[in-house]
Amino acid sequence: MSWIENRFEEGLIVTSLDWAINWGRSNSIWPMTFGLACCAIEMMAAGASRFDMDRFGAGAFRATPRQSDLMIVAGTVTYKMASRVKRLYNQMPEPKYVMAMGACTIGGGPYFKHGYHVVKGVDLIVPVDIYVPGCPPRPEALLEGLMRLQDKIRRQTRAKSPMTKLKKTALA
Amino acid sequence: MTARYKARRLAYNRRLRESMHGNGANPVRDYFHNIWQTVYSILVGMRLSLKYCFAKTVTLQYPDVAPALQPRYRGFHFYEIEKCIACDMCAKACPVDCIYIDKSGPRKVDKASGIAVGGAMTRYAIDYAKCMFCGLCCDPCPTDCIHMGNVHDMSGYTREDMIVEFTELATRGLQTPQPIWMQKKKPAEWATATKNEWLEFTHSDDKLANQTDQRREAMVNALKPSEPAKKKEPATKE
Amino acid sequence: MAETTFESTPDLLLDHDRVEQGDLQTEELLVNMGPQHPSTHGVLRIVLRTDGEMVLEAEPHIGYLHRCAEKIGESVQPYQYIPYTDRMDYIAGMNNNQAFAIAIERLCGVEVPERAKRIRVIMAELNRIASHLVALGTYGLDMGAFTPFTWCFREREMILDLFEAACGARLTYSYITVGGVHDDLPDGWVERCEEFLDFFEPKIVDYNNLLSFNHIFVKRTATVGVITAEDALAFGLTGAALRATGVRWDLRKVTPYDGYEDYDFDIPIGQDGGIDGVPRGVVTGDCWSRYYVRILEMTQSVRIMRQALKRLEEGPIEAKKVKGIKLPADEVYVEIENPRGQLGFYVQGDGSAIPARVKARGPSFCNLAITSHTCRDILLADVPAIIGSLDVVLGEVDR
Amino acid sequence: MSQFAVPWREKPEPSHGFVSSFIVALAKGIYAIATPIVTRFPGSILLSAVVASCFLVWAHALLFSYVDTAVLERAAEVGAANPNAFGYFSPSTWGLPPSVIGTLLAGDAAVEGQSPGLLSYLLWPVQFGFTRDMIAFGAIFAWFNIVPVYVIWWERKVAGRIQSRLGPMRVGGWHGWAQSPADGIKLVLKEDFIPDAADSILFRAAPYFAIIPSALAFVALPFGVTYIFREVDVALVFILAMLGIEVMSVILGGWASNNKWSVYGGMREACQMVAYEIPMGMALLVPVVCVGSLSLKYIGEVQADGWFSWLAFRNPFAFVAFVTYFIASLASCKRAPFDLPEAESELVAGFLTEYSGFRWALFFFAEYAAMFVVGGLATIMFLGGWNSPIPSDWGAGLGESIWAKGLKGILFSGPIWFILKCVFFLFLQLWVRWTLPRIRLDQVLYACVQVLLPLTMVLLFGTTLWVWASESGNATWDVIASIVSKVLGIVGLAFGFGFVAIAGYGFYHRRRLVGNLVIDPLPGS
Amino acid sequence: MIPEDICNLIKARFPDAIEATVLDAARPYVQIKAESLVEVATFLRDDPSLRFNLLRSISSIDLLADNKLACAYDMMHVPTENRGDLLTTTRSFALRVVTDRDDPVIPSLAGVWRAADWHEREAFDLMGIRFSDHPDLRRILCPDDWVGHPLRKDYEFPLEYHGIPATTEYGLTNPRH
Repeated sequence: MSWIENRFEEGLIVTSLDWAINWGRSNSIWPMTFGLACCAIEMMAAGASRFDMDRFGAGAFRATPRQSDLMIVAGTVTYKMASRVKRLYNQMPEPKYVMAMGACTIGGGPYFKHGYHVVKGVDLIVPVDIYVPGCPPRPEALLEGLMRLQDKIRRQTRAKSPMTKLKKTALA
Repeated sequence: MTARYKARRLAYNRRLRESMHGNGANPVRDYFHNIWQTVYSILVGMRLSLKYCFAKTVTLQYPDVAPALQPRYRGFHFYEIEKCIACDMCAKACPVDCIYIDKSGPRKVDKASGIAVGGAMTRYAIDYAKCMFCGLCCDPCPTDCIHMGNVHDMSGYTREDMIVEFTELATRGLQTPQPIWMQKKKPAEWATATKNEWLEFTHSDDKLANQTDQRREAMVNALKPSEPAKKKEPATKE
Repeated sequence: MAETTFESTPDLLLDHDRVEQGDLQTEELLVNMGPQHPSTHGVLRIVLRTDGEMVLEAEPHIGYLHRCAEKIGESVQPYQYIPYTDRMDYIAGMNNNQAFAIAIERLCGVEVPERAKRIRVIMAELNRIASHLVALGTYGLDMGAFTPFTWCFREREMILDLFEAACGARLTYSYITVGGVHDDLPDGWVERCEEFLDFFEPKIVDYNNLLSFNHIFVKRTATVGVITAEDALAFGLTGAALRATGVRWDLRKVTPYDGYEDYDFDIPIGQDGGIDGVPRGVVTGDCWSRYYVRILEMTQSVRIMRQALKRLEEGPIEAKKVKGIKLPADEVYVEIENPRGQLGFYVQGDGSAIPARVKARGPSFCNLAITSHTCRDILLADVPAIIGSLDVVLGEVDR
Repeated sequence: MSQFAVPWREKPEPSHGFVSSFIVALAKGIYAIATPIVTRFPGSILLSAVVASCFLVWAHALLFSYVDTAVLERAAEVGAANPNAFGYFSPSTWGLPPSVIGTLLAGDAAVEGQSPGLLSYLLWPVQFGFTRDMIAFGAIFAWFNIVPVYVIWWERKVAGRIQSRLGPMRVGGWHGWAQSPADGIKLVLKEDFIPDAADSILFRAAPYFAIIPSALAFVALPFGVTYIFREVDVALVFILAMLGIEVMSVILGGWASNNKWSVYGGMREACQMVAYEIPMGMALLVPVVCVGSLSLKYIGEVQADGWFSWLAFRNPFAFVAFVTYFIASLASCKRAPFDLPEAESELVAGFLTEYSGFRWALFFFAEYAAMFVVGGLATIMFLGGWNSPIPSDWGAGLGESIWAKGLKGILFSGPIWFILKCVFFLFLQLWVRWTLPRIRLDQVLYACVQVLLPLTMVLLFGTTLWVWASESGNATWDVIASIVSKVLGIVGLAFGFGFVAIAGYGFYHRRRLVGNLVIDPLPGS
Repeated sequence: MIPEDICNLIKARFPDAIEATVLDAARPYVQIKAESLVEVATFLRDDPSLRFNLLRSISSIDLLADNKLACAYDMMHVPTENRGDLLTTTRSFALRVVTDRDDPVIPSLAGVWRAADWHEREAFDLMGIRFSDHPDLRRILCPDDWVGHPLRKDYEFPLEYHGIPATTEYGLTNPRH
């Protein structure tokens, strides 16, 4: 999306384009089949019959990072796994989002104190868009996090940000 | 072609044939039995899935329909600051040390009103980036002021959001954290349908406005040092 | 129990020398399966050496979910460690709570009240069903069938509702505590549980029709990954993986705990195909047997639960003298029957309230060890079949 | 208070000029009026859109047929020039002038008594083959685009229903009908990604090897007797060839990705496709032997005599060949249970492992379009093509007027029937996919080489004997053949009724099958 | 068969092997010398009256006060003679081997029970006990370049691993925001 990002002034066309693009992106967040621990079971439950993540258009779990938009880091990230998580994140094409699901992923969780082998928060490895606390979070909480992520995506714009304008004038 | 490779190949071929033809001695009968079994079992399975295809679904449409939480559900904490004597029992019971308590002086329950007095509650915070919702903090509380609430869907955009300062919530008249979806100025479309109902369900006595006068006053008082009615010397110490 | 011998059938197809001579020598590939792979059930990494579609060797690498559970065990008090046992085998939290609680009770000599024992049995069996449902569902996923997974989770949600009503959590229960259970059952719980059992029993037929007896599924799993009883014992396999090899071994019968000796139930084992409704082509100890033993165990769990619910009587739910207990300077090793096998806890006390050493013997850890032995000279598609049929939970493997 | 500091600020409404503000106000007004209507009747709107698209296709066919019979045949009778050849340089190929068309139309029953002036001008372009091509091309292109998009949505809904869940519900309102467009927008705007180690030319080319052949297959696929983009004598061979090219794309994509899983996927596909082309082709030869032509139009036309004349019910060999073809076609589309090339639980995503965004969408489009094509082929070769189960000579009494023709197009033959049958086949494919587990590679090849191949050989031989016996003119044989045909037709009917009965059973017991799962909060905590 | 009988059997066969016995506790065990471990284990596995064919667990123990490390072996007998019968009796037993804390070496039992392979790798990884003659003694749970053996009582937690800090202060800024 770099070819369209930050190119235009804010205006009617850009706003409508933003609306359309954000509509498409926010309604088609495909998560990666990427479970680490207990939260992965709740993530599976969220994809199964009772909670049905597919209602939000987010039910197409993709096995490969190339085709997925959202990495739900569901479970404890350990030092041994950390490099893999980072590599998976790098393998995802833009735009990509990360959801930290569960206490362990947000900040080490129950393993914060005595867990010598546990990463104290996945945001030390990859940038996180949305944090969903709980141990593990209910599937409803996961869906709520997904809706907050949709909110976030809907706020994105492809117009020039004031910062780029400032930078340009400063350079000139 | 090494001998080892060949031997493996031979063993594999045998097993393959075995799995294809069954372990019977009559290959012709096995061949047709295999085909018949395949066709028959596929038809049985397809009949079943077609039946379910027209049956009712079990999906609960989460944002539109409030989830049926059980009364014992262990969600985000529900904390009654006016009863808290800051005795640190909950923090000691916590296996992960995620409860932070600060007070400006000793507090104890005033037996007449059932409300704790003494030093101010300067901080009562729970770090939900560590909490594992085991409920062990609620058991030892002598004044029964902390409970597992039933807010379950509280996501945030930053890691700092995960630390809930219950003392600051008390200034807003809240006893349990408020999810983002409740805070929006303009509620989302899906939330309007059942929002009031749901608010009643989860946050029936959250808002300061909804509290009884006595409790509201007590909550505000807990944030600053107070003294019991009978005692004369000031309990506050720095 | 006839032993199937592959040597008994004559070679017909490709064994001819001419075919072998004309075959191409191909390069061997090293393939990493995992840690992120849809069929490795979490963060298991298997390095495969393959020749075309054939897997010559497979070596599992674990530790991607090593959460230091044993270190935590010697840093916190037993009642604080109970929530951590939930997270060890996160699909069968109740059974793990029970194992650790029994270990501490044996160490301290605590007697558990009768009602608490009944409730423990009910919860453990209910969780066994839930755990087997996850195993069946994910095994269907491994085999490429998505529908059984959702059906299994549909029924599992009802069990989770019951758990939530009793203890307030869906997955990490912390319900069975040292000396009893945390809370009494709420009103109406027993009736709901019976309703659920009535609803659930016919559903097993559906799973059988959709998946177990589907011929494609049978052909995918029968005669694949055959484990003999001797191998199973040498590698320390327990649970359904051991029973599928034809050994009728279950700790609930052998060393009964929590009053399992009062209940009347069978121990299903794997058997050769052709009789008792087992499809032809099935061999004792193959993937299908391991899968089907779990289905049969679910019916037995229903049976145990019906008896336990009938015998549930009023009474205390927690032993009195547990509060603030000091662990004696002694050691204990307790094993109970987890859905995945024998879950053991080795606890060593040193006179203080915090144990000196807690060691968990995860059944999945031992069951997984046989992978490299079994995954030899098979097709690539058989690797998920074998791993899935062992039903490992990586939280327990790595602890 | 750090909790829930929302990281964005409310954006001020951007100011526009007068014109743009007016446009925005207009759009908002239309939206305000249209939204309540659309949200009130969304289901009926969607259904009517599907039906209307069928009708549009039918109307095209009707228009062509009308011009053919009312204008061109009569022009040939009176000796006017053949206008169907469209040339650029010769003035004589500008076709019949509108006045001539008007004269010819004046005798037509439909316009008798009124001046065909306007109509003659409207029909003037339709006499040119080029115009017809453009119309048909537009329709087929639209169809080629709509089919994958809505089949994907439909598949998610059907899968959801089979699994006791709902599938997409929220995108666009009613039952998530806008799910696939949203996915499309997202996929198109995804980062264009080519792995460093990949062969970038082949990696780029592979998706087009998939999408172009499956689009080309639509060229020769007859939707109705007059609704064919190009009438090819060997249409069957052409379509099979186009479907065969798709394997190229998979192998190329798998190889060029430079990923081990992709190579596995590509090689599996090569194995599977090369093997299954043979039984598929041989099963399709069975109706070809019955009819004696490779032209799909001709094969469709001979099945016009109602249910019992459909080729699947002509002889027992064709009936089995129909099933065989269906199985082989599943394999050729890489649909479950033959989805080994992209087997998710074994190879991460098979040959698609490294593909993302738009290129991946192209592969997906091609797959779903190919599903439609093989369904259409099954329809034409075995299930009567565009003919309805009612014999078309029952409609002889309706006459030959334009309205009668239209009625016949709905009742007896027409693109509507073709599309409906294709949709049924699509449902069959989805239904199979969400029921069955995946087959292992060696079993796939076993099923092909040791089961389907001998079977289709027997079928081909048997049907040859059957045709030979039928053409001998023996009266006893004719009686036997017609009885067998009736029995087979009744078996087919039984299957159809069984489908309805099972679905009805499921609907009737819908509560008991899945149970009342919501447990209300229990008292006493 | 009670633990004392088993202990007597071992005593009769290997008079020098036994260092200490704890037989009337919740978990009776026999402490034997490291050098005779393999023979005793083979005897326990193969003796027709014992046949401990299931090695349940190997627990490594840190005896910091004595400056020793120990390994506890739990084993069990699973009767396999009449397959298909319901098994209701069993016998179990435990061994313990104590070794020096500074240079902990214990002979490997991977040749006796194959289950010991992974258990010993785990003990090596977490406690640092080296098992001589082990076929493949590598770290199993921690990464290969991990420093120290975490279950030792004097283990110090790492402060960072490959650039990832082990403790974090809140107030960390997310590059996305």
